[in-house]
Amino acid sequence: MLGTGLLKGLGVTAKNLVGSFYDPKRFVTTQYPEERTKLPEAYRNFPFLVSESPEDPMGTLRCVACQICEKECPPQCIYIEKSRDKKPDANGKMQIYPAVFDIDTAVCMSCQICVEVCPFDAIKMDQVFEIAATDRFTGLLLDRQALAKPNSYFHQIHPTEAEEVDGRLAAARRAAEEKARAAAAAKAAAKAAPPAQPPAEAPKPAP
Amino acid sequence: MSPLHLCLAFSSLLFAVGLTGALARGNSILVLLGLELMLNAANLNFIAFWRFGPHGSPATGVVFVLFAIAVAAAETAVGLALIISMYRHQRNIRLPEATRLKG
Amino acid sequence: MSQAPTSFLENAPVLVRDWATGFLPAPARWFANSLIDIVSILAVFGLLFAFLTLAERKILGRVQNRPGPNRVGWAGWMQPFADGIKMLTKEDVVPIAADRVLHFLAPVVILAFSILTFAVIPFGRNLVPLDLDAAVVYFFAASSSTELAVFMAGWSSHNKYSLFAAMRALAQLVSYELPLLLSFVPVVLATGKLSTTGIVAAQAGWKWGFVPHWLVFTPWGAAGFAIFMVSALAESNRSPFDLPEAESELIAGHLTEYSGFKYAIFFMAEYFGMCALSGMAVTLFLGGWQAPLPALEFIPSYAWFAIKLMALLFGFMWIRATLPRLRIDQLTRLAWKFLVPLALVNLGTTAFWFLSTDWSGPFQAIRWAVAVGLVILPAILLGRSLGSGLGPRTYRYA
Amino acid sequence: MNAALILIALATLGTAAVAMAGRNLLHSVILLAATWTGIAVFYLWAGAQFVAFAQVLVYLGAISMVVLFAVLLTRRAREESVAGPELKSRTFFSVLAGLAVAVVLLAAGASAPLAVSSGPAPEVTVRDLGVLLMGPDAAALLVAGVLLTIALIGAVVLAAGSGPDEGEDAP
Amino acid sequence: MSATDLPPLAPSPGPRIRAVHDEFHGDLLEVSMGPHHPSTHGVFRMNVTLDGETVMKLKPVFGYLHRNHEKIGENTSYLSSMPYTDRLDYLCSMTNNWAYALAVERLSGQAVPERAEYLRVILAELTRLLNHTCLAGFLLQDGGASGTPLMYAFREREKILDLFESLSGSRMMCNFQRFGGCRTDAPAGWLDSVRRLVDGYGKFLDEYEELLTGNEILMARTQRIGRLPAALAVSAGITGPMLRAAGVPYDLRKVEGYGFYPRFEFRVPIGADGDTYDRYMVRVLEMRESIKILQQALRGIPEGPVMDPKARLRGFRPKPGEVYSRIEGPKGEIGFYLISEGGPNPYRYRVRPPSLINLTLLEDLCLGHSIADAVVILGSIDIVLGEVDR
Repeated sequence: MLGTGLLKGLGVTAKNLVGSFYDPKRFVTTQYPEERTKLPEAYRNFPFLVSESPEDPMGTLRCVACQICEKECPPQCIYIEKSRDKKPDANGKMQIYPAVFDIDTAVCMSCQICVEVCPFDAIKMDQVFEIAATDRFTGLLLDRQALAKPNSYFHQIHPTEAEEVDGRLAAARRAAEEKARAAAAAKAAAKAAPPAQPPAEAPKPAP
Repeated sequence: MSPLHLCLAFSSLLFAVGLTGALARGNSILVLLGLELMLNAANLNFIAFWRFGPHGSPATGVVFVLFAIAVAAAETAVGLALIISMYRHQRNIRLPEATRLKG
Repeated sequence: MSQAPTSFLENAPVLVRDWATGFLPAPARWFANSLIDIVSILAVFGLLFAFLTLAERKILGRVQNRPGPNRVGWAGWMQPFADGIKMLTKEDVVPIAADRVLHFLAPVVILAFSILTFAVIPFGRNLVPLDLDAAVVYFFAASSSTELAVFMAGWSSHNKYSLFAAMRALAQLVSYELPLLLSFVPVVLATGKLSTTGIVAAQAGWKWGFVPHWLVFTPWGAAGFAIFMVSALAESNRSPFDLPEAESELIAGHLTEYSGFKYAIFFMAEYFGMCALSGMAVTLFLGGWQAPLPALEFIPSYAWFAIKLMALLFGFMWIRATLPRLRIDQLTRLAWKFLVPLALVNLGTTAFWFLSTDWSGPFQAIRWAVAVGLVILPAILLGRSLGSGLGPRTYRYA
Repeated sequence: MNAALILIALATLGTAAVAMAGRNLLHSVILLAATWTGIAVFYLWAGAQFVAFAQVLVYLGAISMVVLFAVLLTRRAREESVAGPELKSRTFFSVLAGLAVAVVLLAAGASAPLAVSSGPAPEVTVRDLGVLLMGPDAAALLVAGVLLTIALIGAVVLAAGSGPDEGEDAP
Repeated sequence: MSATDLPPLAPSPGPRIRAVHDEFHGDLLEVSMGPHHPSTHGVFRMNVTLDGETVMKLKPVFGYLHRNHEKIGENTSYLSSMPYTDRLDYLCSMTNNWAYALAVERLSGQAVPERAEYLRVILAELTRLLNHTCLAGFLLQDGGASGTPLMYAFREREKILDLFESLSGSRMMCNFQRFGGCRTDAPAGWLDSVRRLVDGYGKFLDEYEELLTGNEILMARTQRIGRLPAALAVSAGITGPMLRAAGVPYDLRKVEGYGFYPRFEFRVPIGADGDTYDRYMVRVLEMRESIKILQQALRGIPEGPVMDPKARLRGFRPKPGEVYSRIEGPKGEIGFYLISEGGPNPYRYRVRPPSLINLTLLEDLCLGHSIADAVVILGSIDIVLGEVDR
């Protein structure tokens, strides 16, 4: 009979209308600024630069300005200038550091490719999403000061990944130390026996 | 001047306006509307005489006007249907150009 | 008739008005009383309009599993006023090619006519603004004229979408005026009155002490009520008959080129029209301001009217929340091939009902059966022919 | 009393005259709607409530709608395409004829010895009208009903009728 | 030419209602619907010629969202194109990713671990659920329902998006598939939440169908509207649910058998009339089949790595050659055509977007129907302008 389908539909909407008052499954809205949903750990927004210590973020950036991320970034929103001098990194090794590291978050499309290609685990995805600004160039073009965030922050937002990264870095550091020790031993041996060997190259983890 | 005279003057003028419009305009819709105005003028008189004139049956004027309104509605419907079918045939609704009886 | 109204609440509005104007001389008092009536109707329904917009958004929200507006004021109660301020401060845009005079006049005309319709609705036992002998005719004369304003708005905007809306509005009005008028003819037949107070008075009293004599409790009354409500949906351009506005097709139809306060006026007129038609439905079929049970008569009559009105308005919103829109040809077909024949048959049913008033005993049951059959059978048959070729399908799988 | 009548008459005549003289057909129709409203107000003034409402219902609610529909359907023909000496002379003679008729009617009305009953408006309730229509005037009602039906059918046939080019329209 | 030579600025006369006079069709009205119109699903424009409300001519105009996707793809590395494919059909980034990853894997002859294949099937079917649910909501919105079906659809879509977010980090721009597997493994408990969602989805579909499928107004608005004959559909290259609604049993999951689809038991619903109602119903039935696939995949998913250990992200240079690979996206056949010259970038990068090719038949579907139907037909074609314009 004409109208039964309409009545059924009315029944469904009535069920939802009543249900919205007691059934949380039928009332799914989150009142955003007051209530917040928990962000999943994998959530990503824009990249940030990991620094080892919160006290001296600029001095302890993991980034060595290798410019891989700059090349791989699909919308090419990263701009890096290498430093002329070298500074010791966390392992005490002399490294080039980024004199300029800018990310235009107005262009960035949060694809995470910079993170994936970075051989030094120096760039990671942030979870801050309330970054509205009135001026694109002062508010959304982030320089390295704004980008640098300590490793502890990284632990806070992506605990599993940070754990894994720390483990990997520690292993690399141990390997480097052993290599350095071996190299030192070799150097000592070489000093004893004159034909000089070139110093061991910096350990480059496989890309 | 008595209200009845005023009413009569009113309806006469309305009739004249309708007549002028119906005669002067070539657009058949306006001609129809002019006719409609003339009919209204007549209705005005009915009501005026019902209100102010001496009457036998108290409701005759009103009933007459009611019938007139019904007939006017019918007339408009038919008239507009004619105009639309005329428009279909000759692509305009100017009466002076409706010179053929055949479609 | 029930006993004379004695409670203070029942008479309170009139008493207050008379107290306020009592010191005036007689002709001025009449004038002041009318003024107070008009102002109070405008104030009550103006506020009702404001909160109906809120209620509609809240109900739509709840149906759609969200809270609706809840930011301005406590739980969003100030939202209508925020909207009002927004509407008032917006720029009033008139398209350069628009017919300026008509573009300006359309909201004025639509608001004027939709307010006029309130004049004859009996809001309570003593609250009838204008007790006309031909009140129902007056009501429909005024309400049908609002469509003229919709046309003016659509045409004067000089926008193709608006023009479509104008055409649709005309087609819709011409189609639905007829079932709307035919659906209440049985009421007029039954009560012998065209005055709204008379129709309400004719529905007073209770059968067996608890079934009210409302017309909706007769087979033909129920059918008339259904036809009336469907036509009222169409007359007030509400979903699923909101073709002149048709957001997904015509952007906003005749309102496309309106902004700011003029837009708000159209909105107001739509809600006024909805309230007026619901009020008329309450008056014609739901016993007006009468209480449903004798024991509940202590509640003042205007409260009963308000409750019934709200129930019908809720129905309007519920339907809006559920149904998709019809197409214009389906809309007119529904009117001409379903509602009009049904209304005509309903006239016959009413005639039968009153021919068989004397039947008693088993004949009473037969009378009911015949009348119900006369209502339902044509509905099924006409519905089948209307929906021929449509229906659920079964699908095969590869 | 008379002042109100004169106001109503002026408004009605004014809108009617402008409507008849106007260039824009749509404006004419909407002005005529105002004219019809004015006439309804006149009926109210005269005390014929029911007729006034019927006037609004039929003229504003139905006739103006149908006319607007027709105007839109014949949209292309909106402009007066021929404007020349022929039209001018016709306008002149039409106005002349209208004036003549007005003068004759006014003179007749003014000179006629009319008995004016200055009492209140006769009471005609809806019930009286119904009784009249069902009793003495039943035949007229039937005839009007038949006329309306025939007119409706005729109008439908005319408007939906198949012209020579209709057949090719079907998709 | 100096500024003084310019003619004085006159107010524009505004849009004119242009009537086309035609000996046969009477007065026609040209309406330009879009690019800013509530129901063109983005920036799409239809130049419609109308006789009354009947569509006599309809010219789709697109390109308002053109982003040079294919040329960009030829100038960036293979990996860098992956996030761009998210933006093709932004409702179904998972299937877009898969189609592109499949193309590159075939080009370079890479293998994918079993768990990754299962994950891909799960994600693709979730995407299908998401897309079809949204489509049903949008279709009803175009048909004039005041948001209710759309809101219900979005309520369920939100749950799927939450899953995507917890897996890939982003709700819509997932960028999840990689050449040789998936980017990360599913986090702990993720598969269980998928299971819960899939188990509850049938109930949602039941309620949704109760609200709509039997609805007389929906039937009146969609049945016998926008009929697509099977022969026309095939010759125009229509794919996906639209083709199956026209009665052609063609589903790449069955025909091509890519991924692990041959391992799963599912049926392909076929429409009979090819009208709008069939297009709607075929999608609803497809969702029910998707639920079955999901249940099987969730039962069968093995442990293991999700990424081929030999796979390389950077410095990735496939051997010279060309490949066209396609999968059954929710909207139809989404294909990628790549030519490699052995460099880090493809020499030619071309997308076969189902939305665009399905959209080409819009005029044929709409002719003779009213403008209100045209909107609903457009909704039933299921386009995403990001994919149409690329």
